[in-house]
Amino acid sequence: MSTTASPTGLADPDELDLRLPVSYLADGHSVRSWLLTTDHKRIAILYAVTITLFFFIGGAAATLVRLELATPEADLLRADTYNKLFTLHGVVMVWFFLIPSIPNTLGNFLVPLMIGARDVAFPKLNLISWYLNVGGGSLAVAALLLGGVDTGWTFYVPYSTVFSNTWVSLTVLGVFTTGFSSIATGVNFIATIHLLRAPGMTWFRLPLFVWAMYTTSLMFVLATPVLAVTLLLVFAERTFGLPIFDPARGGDPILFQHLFWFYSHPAVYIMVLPAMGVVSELITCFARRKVFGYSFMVYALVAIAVIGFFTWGHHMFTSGMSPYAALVFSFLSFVVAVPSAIKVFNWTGTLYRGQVGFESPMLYALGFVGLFTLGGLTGLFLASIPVDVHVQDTYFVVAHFHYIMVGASVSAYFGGLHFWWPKITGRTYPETWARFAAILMFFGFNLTFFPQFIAGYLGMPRRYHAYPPEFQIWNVLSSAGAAVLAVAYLMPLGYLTWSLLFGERATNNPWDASGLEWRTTSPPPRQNFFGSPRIQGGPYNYHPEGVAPVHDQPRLPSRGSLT
Amino acid sequence: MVGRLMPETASLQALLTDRIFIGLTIASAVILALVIGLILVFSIRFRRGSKANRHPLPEIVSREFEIGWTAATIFLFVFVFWWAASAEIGAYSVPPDAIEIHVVAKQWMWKTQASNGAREINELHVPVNKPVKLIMTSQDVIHSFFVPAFRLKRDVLPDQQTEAWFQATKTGTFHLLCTEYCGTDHARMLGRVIVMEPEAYASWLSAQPEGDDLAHQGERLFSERGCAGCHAPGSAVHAPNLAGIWERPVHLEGGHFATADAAYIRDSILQPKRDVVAGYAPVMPSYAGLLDDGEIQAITAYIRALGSEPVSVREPGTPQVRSNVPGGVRERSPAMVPGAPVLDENEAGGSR
Amino acid sequence: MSEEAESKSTETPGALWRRNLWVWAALMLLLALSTWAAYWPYGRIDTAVGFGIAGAKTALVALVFMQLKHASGLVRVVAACGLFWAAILFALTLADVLSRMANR
Amino acid sequence: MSRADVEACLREGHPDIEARMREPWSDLETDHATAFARQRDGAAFGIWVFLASEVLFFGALFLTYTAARLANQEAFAAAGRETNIVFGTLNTAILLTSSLTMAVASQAADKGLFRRLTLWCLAATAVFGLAFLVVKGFEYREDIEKHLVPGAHFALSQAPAQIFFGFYWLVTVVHAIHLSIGIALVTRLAVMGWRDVDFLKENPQVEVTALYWHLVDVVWIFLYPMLYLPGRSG
Repeated sequence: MSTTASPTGLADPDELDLRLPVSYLADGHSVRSWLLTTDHKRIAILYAVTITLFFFIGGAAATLVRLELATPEADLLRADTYNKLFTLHGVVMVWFFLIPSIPNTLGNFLVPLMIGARDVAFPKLNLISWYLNVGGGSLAVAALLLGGVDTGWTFYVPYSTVFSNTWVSLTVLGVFTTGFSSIATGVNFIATIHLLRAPGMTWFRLPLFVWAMYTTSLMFVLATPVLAVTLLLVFAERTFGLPIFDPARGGDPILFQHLFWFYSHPAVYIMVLPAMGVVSELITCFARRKVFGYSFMVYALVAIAVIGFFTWGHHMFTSGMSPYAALVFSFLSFVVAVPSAIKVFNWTGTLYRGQVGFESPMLYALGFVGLFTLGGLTGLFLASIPVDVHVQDTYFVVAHFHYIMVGASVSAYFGGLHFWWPKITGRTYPETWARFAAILMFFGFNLTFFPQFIAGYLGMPRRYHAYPPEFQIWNVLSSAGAAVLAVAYLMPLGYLTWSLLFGERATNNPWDASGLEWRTTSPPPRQNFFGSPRIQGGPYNYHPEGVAPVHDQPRLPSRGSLT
Repeated sequence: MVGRLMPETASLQALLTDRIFIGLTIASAVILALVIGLILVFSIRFRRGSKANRHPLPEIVSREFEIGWTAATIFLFVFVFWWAASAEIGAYSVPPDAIEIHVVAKQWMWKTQASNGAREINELHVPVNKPVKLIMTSQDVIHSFFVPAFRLKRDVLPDQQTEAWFQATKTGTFHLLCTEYCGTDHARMLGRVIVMEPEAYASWLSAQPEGDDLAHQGERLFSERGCAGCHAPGSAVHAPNLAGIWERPVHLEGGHFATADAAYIRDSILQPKRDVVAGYAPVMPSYAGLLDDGEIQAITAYIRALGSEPVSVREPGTPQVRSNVPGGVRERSPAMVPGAPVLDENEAGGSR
Repeated sequence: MSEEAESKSTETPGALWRRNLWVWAALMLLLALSTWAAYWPYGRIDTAVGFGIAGAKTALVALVFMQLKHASGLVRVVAACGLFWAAILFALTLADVLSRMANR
Repeated sequence: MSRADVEACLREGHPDIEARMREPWSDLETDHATAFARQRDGAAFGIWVFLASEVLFFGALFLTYTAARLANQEAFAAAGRETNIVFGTLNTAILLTSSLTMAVASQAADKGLFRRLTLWCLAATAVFGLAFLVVKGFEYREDIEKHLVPGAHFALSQAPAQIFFGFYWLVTVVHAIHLSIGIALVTRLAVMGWRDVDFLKENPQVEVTALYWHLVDVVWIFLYPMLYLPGRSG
């Protein structure tokens, strides 16, 4: 991004923030100054802390699940315990880690910085959103401590309404609450991006990450209320006996599935669109190139966000849904794969004739592209009705959505976390460790989830704590991979904590990246910028138009002299 | 123990599904290899500081590439859709000569019953190379009937009927699994499908304990539960005659028609006031809660047995009551226990 | 927000009332009509009329009371988005529900 | 809203415009008048986005109703006959009238010239809202006496009628909660406006509250034919 401003407006990228105004981190040290903050950056940190907590709660449940599955017999856990664990894993990971992960941490931190704003449009609402998220999460964890829930994260009726005698209502209430947190975040981002862009920051000069957050917010706002209603109906049926879905009284359980998946399919895009945004930033920075086909990338994001709402029925091909509706949904599911394919090709094209470096964020980003491609391609299997009929509710589906939601999204989250870590904390982390963790995560992930495709096609159903013995080989491989993956996830926790305490001070723009967020100090001050940014060019200005990127080019634009 | 990479292929649908699956796998492998290959080549060739040529791209390349690969992916995806959808449409229509099997799922077992009354728990015997139609319902939550070797899966819903059909092409014993999470013992809700040669099937069938066939059970229920009190000819109550209505249009109050199929009969039993036959008063009480799903299936089978041509109705009377409890069937089949030995095929013929 | 509103900035409370009262009168009329229409012996037509009138009332409230008539293009797009996505939800779900009912 | 007005106020040395600026709008690099106008636009835009979200919320509820009604038309007609159309129609009229007073209050506050009118209209809106809840309370009492609560002692024989009343209770309670929030917001505005002479003038909170109030009204406009009109002719 080329910018000019008043002479004091932009921080010198190499200057440490020693004599500049106080950073947002130093702006108050009391607990109160954190818990009542309206600073989008501090709220991002609050989110980061809570989602890390939830990530390890969900991860612990997953570990026990994988341990149990190492043998075909039920020898570690009882059936009910297992059922509660996979439910806990799903509920916590989906609603309290994945959905808020990138939008509420990186998004909260970066969207105002990237568009040159002081804060999000409604700072108090932003804080309320965090409290709603924590409140919802507390209810869900309370349900866990009181004895757990065993419905699966999908809460299918009539099991969840009539037959389960676990803490369904409390959990549902927790998810319902956190839904409003999502809506608040969505409203906030949409208003921020529409109304608070800096002068000159036109729509087609926005970094792709901001576009990704914008489209994600659309889905937050338009999909989440439907989930809220669906869960409210489950809650009402369980608690007050209002029989909306009760099949014994003429209700339709398939209707529940429609409503549930109207939210939960777009929810997958809520998880992966932000990841796409992050990866677009990383790949351009470390390939030192303008992104290949910027406008196509934007249209693809918007297309995914819109078409993503039309495809939920492919979760229901075996449910007894009308076969005609199934055909329509199948077709639409194929259509939504097209923009995803465009994005993959464009990321690949961005590398062409670049100056590709392999710092840790780039390793995560390249890993993302591979995992997302495999995850996306297996999505085609699930859109084809005959194949889907066979693999529905088997480990094939489990592997597929983990490739997208964990392989792709979590890789991107870690990549983004490493990339912006110097900006967020003002510290650097040990690069060798980071690269090692990135590579370990990639291989651990593939070892965990690739065998599940095979087990799934062989017919191993999901949510089984004991299984026919011929599936054991694949489960052993998967459990071994999970152990590797667990180590890979714990490593960043270790070295990033170390970096917080002992890491070197980061410069303002350690990657020579072009985004506006790098034009302020690391960490930024409460007001984000010194002076007012004015934007005069498009994003990813890594090399002048029509000129090949050269090895040491990037230093020039970041000084703010090149426009 | 080295696992197989493909499941057993034992039905017509399995062949079709595998063909699509393999086609998709090859296409995916090619695309994945292309993407990963390009990433590797670009990353290495254009690594930072390498001597590779980095002249700017001609402007035209970018646009034509975008349009080119967008068009290519659209074409590929539409082709796969067409392929998969046409396979699926072909599988919709059940062959008319299919054997009908009723399946009732409950937490956590499968109950199957052939139309001649042979009942099984967690097992299903079928002949090879004969289409088999499953008419399924659940007594509690949603289950899903899954036979991996047949590539067959269909959810089983409470208070609704779903149907599926298959034609086995191989004899043998195959897994029957529940794939819709249904509570504590979901993973124990296993069964076996035993596909036999037609002769072996016939002898197995004849070796089954004498059981009422469904229609006879239905006939008995018809009088025991008081249906006959109104619906029998000559009854004092003005109620529609049920003989010969099967699968024929019924003229309803309000001017529309319904077809007297299983769903209609079920609705008429449970919600009699919903679709009243033209010319009759809505006096029938609902039998919801009084008849379970198995009983409704039996009554449906009886009405079906009364034929689809208007004929004179048989005299109502209590048919001879026979035991319909199959002897010696264990509550749960051995297939439920992982690692339990699977019966040999020849043994399966007469093991019961 | 818009020039029209600015030009009216000198209007009296009377003008303000007059601008809104006719809408209220129309709403009341529609309410009465809808109640009356529910007793017509035409079955489904009654239902259609009932929801048609609800749509008309909504249009009045949205356009005049909520000032959508004078709102910026952006706000109109937002309102249209809400309706469009609700339409997706209805159309695709009912496509399944209705075709299942027809097949029964 | 109108930037000219705000500028006029500024010229007259209006003291409070700066006090009303909020983060991050106060930091916009323009003059106060423009920044304030953008802050107002932002508030209105934000509430509209939220309302779009609410459309989906109630849309999903209405869809549940539609699907259940299509599958169980007679039971829904029979159940619809049991609701009290007098209370329902009265409440619809009350709510429509409250929308009128709310709209007048909002438009008057926009102009910033008719403080007393705004205050009276706000108070009237809150009173109409309360009246609605009172009527609804009487209706609930009657429903309970008539055993229209789904469960063992439900009054109607057809099972799907219980779905109708399941929906009835759920959606009216959800609507009442929305309305109660609206009453609280309107009352707050009225009290603040009564205490502080300049509070209501051009305050975006009035428009935001009004938009929310109208949405709650629109929801009821649809609930009326859904809950009170089915089966009246039969």
